[in-house]
Amino acid sequence: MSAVGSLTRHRLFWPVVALGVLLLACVLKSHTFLDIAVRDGHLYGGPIDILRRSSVLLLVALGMTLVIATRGIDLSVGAVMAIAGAVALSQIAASDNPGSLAVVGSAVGSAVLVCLLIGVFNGFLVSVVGIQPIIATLVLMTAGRGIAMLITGGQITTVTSAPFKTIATGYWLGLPVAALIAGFFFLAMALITRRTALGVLIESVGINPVASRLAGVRARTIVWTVYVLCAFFACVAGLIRTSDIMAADANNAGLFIELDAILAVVIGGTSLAGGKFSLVGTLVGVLVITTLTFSVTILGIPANAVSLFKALVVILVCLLQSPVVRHKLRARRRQTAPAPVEVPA
Amino acid sequence: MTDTATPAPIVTMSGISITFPGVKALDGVDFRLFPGEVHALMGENGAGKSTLIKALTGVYSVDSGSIVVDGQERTFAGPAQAQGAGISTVYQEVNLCDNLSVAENIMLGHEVRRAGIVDWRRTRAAARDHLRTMNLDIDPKSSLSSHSLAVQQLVAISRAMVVDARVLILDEPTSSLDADEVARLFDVVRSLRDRGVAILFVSHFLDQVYAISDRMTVLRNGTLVGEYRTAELSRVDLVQKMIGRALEVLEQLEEAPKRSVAERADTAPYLQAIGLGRKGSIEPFDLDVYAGEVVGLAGLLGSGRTELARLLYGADHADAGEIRVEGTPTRMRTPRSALSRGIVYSSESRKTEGIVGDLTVRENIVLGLQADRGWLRRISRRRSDEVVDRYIEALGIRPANPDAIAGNLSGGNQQKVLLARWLATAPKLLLLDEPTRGIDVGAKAEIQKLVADLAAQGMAVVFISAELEEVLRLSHRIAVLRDRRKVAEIVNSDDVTTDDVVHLIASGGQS
Amino acid sequence: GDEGTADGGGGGGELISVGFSQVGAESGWRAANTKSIQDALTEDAGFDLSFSDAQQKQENQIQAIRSYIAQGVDYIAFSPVVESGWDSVLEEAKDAGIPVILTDRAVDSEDTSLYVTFIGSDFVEEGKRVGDWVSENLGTEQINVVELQGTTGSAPAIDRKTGFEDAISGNSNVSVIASETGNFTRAEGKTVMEGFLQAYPDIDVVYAHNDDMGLGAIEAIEAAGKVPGQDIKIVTIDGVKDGMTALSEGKISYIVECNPLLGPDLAEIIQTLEEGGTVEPRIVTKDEAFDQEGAKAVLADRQY
Amino acid sequence: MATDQLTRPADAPPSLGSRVRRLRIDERYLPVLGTVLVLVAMLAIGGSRYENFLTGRVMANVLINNSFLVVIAVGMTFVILTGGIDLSVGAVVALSGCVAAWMFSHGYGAAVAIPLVILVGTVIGLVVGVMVHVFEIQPFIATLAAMFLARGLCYIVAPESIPITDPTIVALARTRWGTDDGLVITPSGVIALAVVAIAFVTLHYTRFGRTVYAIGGGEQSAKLMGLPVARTKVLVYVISGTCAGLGGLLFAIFSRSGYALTGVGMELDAIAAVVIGGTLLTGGSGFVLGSVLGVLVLGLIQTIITFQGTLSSWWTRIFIGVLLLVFVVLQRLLVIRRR
Ligand SMILES: Nc1ncnc2c1ncn2[C@@H]1O[C@H](COP(=O)(O)OP(=O)(O)OP(=O)(O)O)[C@@H](O)[C@H]1O
Ligand SMILES: Nc1ncnc2c1ncn2[C@@H]1O[C@H](COP(=O)(O)OP(=O)(O)OP(=O)(O)O)[C@@H](O)[C@H]1O
Ligand SMILES: [Mg+2]
Ligand SMILES: [Mg+2]
Repeated sequence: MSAVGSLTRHRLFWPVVALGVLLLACVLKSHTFLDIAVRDGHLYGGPIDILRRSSVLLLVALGMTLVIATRGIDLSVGAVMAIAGAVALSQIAASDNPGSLAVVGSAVGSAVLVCLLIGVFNGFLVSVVGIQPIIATLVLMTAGRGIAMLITGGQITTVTSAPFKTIATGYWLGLPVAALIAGFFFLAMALITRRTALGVLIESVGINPVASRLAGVRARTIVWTVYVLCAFFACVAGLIRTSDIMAADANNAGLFIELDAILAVVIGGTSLAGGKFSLVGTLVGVLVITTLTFSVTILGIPANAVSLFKALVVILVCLLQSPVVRHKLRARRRQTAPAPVEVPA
Repeated sequence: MTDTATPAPIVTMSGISITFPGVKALDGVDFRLFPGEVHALMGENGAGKSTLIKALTGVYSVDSGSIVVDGQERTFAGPAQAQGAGISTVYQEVNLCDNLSVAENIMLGHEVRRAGIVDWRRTRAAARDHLRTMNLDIDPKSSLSSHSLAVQQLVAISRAMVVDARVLILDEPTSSLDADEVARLFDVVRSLRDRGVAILFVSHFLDQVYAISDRMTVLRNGTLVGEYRTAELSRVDLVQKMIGRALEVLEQLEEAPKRSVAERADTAPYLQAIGLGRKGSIEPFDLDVYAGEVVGLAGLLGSGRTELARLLYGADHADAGEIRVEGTPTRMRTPRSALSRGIVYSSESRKTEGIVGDLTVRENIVLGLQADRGWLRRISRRRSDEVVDRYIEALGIRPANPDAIAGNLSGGNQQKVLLARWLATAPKLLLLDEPTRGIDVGAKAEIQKLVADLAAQGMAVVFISAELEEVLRLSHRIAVLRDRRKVAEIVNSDDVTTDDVVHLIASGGQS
Repeated sequence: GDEGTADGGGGGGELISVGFSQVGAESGWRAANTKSIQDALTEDAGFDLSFSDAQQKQENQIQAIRSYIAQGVDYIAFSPVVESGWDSVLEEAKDAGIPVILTDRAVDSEDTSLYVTFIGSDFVEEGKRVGDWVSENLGTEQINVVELQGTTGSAPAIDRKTGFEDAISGNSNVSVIASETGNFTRAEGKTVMEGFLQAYPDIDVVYAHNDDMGLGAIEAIEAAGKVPGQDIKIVTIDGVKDGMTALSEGKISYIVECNPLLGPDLAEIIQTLEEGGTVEPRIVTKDEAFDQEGAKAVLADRQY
Repeated sequence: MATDQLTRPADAPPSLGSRVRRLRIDERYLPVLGTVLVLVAMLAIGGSRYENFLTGRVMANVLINNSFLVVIAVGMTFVILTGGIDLSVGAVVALSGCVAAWMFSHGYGAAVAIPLVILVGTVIGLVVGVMVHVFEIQPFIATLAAMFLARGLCYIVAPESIPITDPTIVALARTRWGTDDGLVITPSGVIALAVVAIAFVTLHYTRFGRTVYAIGGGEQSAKLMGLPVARTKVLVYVISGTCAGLGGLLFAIFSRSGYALTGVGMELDAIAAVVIGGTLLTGGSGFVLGSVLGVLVLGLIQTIITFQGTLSSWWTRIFIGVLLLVFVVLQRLLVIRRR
């Protein structure tokens, strides 16, 4: 009883329920949805698709979680994705041998470099100049796409390059490479933030920057670092997205992804006011949103009603998850079965 | 005046219980408040005083129990309703809006209006009048954040006077006031009492409690110990009732001899400030602090003590002079540079500059250590358990649960957590800005003893306190500040009295 | 504050000043359109072109047109973001005596005197031609079509859907089993197609409102282990280079062109008007349609 | 102006309590002042680079073209002052435009349609307010959900763009008051200015307005001070929603149509305008007049781009980004210097 109680009281209970309901709806519509088949040694099927598709949003949301934990926000992630794709693909396209590993490696390397610079720039504006994050990153949200278009000349750059294509559509050990990449970075960050003191220092800066500075925490460096990390993850996400369609679409790569990422972070229980963050929560949030998007197609929601459908799901999840409703539900449960509260003296 | 009990209490709370996750903050507490009395609510840090007040004014909803105001059972939905019923409250932490002006803070919700439009001239005039009753001559248009905590506390009290209240609740209103302001406040309180207002007063200063209250209620660990007439309860008994045992440390300390500083004449000072100053905050000053010595800073409100300490810590940039640590010139660019040289600073405003509210007690305590080490090398769980347990024990932090959220602790306990953070870094020089603010008698004595012991073990301490007695009791040397300038420095000895220091402050060092 | 006759910043006073307000740069098609116009209206050709990008915002476009009126340009040309809502600003242009030419997309103004001419494609017609081809060539047996729509609510998406539906309405063999928006982008085209492949095991034809979504669909189909052009046929609209390449490789089966190269025509129209001539009120560009053979033939000298 | 006028005198030690000398210029006005300075600089540069730039017509156009944004930014200012944010305004503008167009095309008169159109915004604002206050959902998320909701409703109401031919709207769109050389104002402009004036009075001369600032300064404190936090918080979203509804109406007048894709990203423009106007996103500090200046800055950037006339699509974006950057950095430096 109390196990069930504490389960339903968990922050992530309703998001997970939402995930379950969406998957169930998909299965009811398309019975084979959850089936996983092995084909050419690779795994295929709805769940694998969802995993692979989550990778981009997961990476972006990963960086966003850290930024949000410091009370910040990064609107430029979409533009960074576009730049990453543009830099990498224009290099591959310009080379004589687009299929060579070295070319792809150097293209990816330079994309990462450019994006790190962008992160440094964002971090500088926020932590040193002291511009409010939403505006500081709005600069690159606007200009960044312009830069990406400048690189591609406004065209959609298309290439054929097997190694590059592997990033998004390849398989390793039967699993999609994209999901493995995202999973790797997710685990790495989860370990780094919890096994080192980075996590708690980030939270400390997010909760009370003044007190943290006085406590000797390098508040400025930490804030700066999270923007660089965020840009880096957005870069990887951008490369995956680009490799997915093998084309650098400066206009549309990562368009509005910042909203989805923020939504995922919040559904995962991290407050936009900064402070305590949960990467596992973010993962759940990402899965909910990806599944939601996926289910739109599976369920055959008419194009005109997609937005409404999404809004209703989001509102429902947020309402159920809200402290007030959780409290109400708990109170009701307590009324029916009053349990004595043990208090240590 | 009202010892012959007035017939009906204006507030009766009975059987009040409140539980927070993991803590039973109040357990069946009864409380009565009569018109025309000053009623002191006493108890250790975390005893539940603030919680009881918040239960009365509707900030917290009670789990059980009833609240009767004026013969009517009431459940207030929030402070607004309580105010409507004539209960005006000054909560423990200064709860004002520091983005607004002083006048606005005082008059918010009570602005003088004409046809719904606020008449600012008259509103400001009214605010100025209220400030005058507190003897505060500041520009009502000035921004609240430009004033020191003490002034803010006075502003908060002025605000409580705006409402024509029948019940006035003051939760530790005097924690950062000095003697003059306290006297002034008590004049106001007495005149209100004589007009029949019921006043609930919380303070850890026993002198003040005995000076002003008619009756007191003592809480311990969330339970009611009893209700007493002030005149009938001796201090020793009171302390015993509050902490449940006799208090020896206090006496011990009183007897500690004031150590002579002559013996360290041959050694170099640990820290030396030469012509250190910052435009607009403190004029250039010289100050030496030796290992094993407590240097007290004395001065009135806003005399620049905090500013001085912040410069030494690198929290603000000095624009003149230099600092030498163990003889080597050092630039204090950030708190980190101070920290790495063993200098730590415990801020006076723990809410905004001290405690990281949503982190746990454990995380708050090891934060200083961790920051010094850098992010990569996390302090092991074992090490942190060790440190945290030691300080929870040593300072009597309650609840003794390292995983409690620090922001939920009572004010005094937060202060202890902050102290623990700095002591854990084993500093060479400890800058303490009002470390005993809002701390109960027992703990205060513990902290004073701790400071004395640390100095005896060779730590250098700069000690700032609004309580001159405390400064005198602990310091070897006292630097006197006035109007953001260091005006005198004296060596403490048994013949130095508070009057001497007050005189020095008043004369600006010209005696 | 008129600065006299120093028109055009000191260049030849003979230049015709033209203000052009582009929708944005949302696709490769649009970029080609912009480039064509910038290449045609050069100083050498006798034009002084003021170009502005409205970033898909109608308010920016209205602002730009007002600004052109204030600058006193000789002609205004623009591709409206949306069909309706231009009357006010076009009236202002008319009052100022500046002729307006619409490119690529039409406006639904009842007062046709507000603009001189429209030059561009007919979106409904494009959809219809695709529909006809599908109906005639593939609709000989029962087939299931899935549709990748353009941006919800946008004129090309609505018109291309309508045109296609009109064309297949007579053929009971062709049924559209699902229709979802892919926002005219490759990435979304791919994701939506992945969903379709999950939900509908028996898709025969994909109708994409533009090449990009079609190319995305190809990626999805290949990833699912099927062969585009054989297992599932793809028909699209636009005819950008990538699309034509895919067509020539047989991955796409049929493309109806939507010609972005409106620059030369626009230049010609302005020249005609400048010389006092008249032009047709509606000039629909000659859009070709290609199958695999046709694509191979034109691919070599495709400019965009 | 000389910097030293703004620093506090270091000598003349003041006595207890009165030591904070009042600055010649209140620190709170500095960000707005920064905005004014940069705005003037932009005008000067624009005027020197482009002919016909500093004309009444162009300046009037900046207001006329942005009157709806002014109204939205005013509503946004209320929300941001409490420390919240409203992402739904762009979609609400579209929704009320669509509802307007739908009603007119279904034969409703202006007298019925206009109030209803504004009410659409009010209702969405109320829904958001309840989500934020009663259910304690973070404003960013509540308004994001409202944004999806409003956008979704747009497609239901008006799947295609609908022209508006209602005579009242047409008359409102056509009316121009002013001089012949183009220094004119439209009814929309007048409405926008009126909204600004009302907002100014509300924020600075009513208890409600002061409560808005107090909540931004510290919600907990405001609650403990006995201020009506709940009501005020819900009300600011209602105000923002209503302003967005009115903004939608003004946009419908401006464009004489209703279209589901209107106002994508307009919320960011409004937020940027408010922030450029010197309001802190953390709440509690800022002025509605600053927000108006912010809108003018954005409008001017757009105007300069059109006048430049040679920027390709990508350079346009880079240019906007760079101007925004220059702007916020300059403003920030001005503020730091004065501190
Ligand atoms: N919001 C809260 N959540 C959880 N625990 C709380 C909360 N507020 C108070 N407590 C706990 O309730 C107990 C009583 O706290 P309270 O603030 O009433 O003490 P107090 O008597 O006012 O102490 P002090 O003298 O230090 O101010 C403490 O143990 C505190 O940790
Ligand atoms: N940010 C500021 N802006 C303007 N004036 C300030 C600011 N900070 C401090 N002051 C002024 O400088 C004075 C000195 O403050 P400080 O806190 O150093 O005094 P103090 O001696 O520590 O007094 P207290 O006993 O109040 O702590 C303050 O009273 C205040 O009037
Ligand atoms: Mg307390
Ligand atoms: Mg101080």
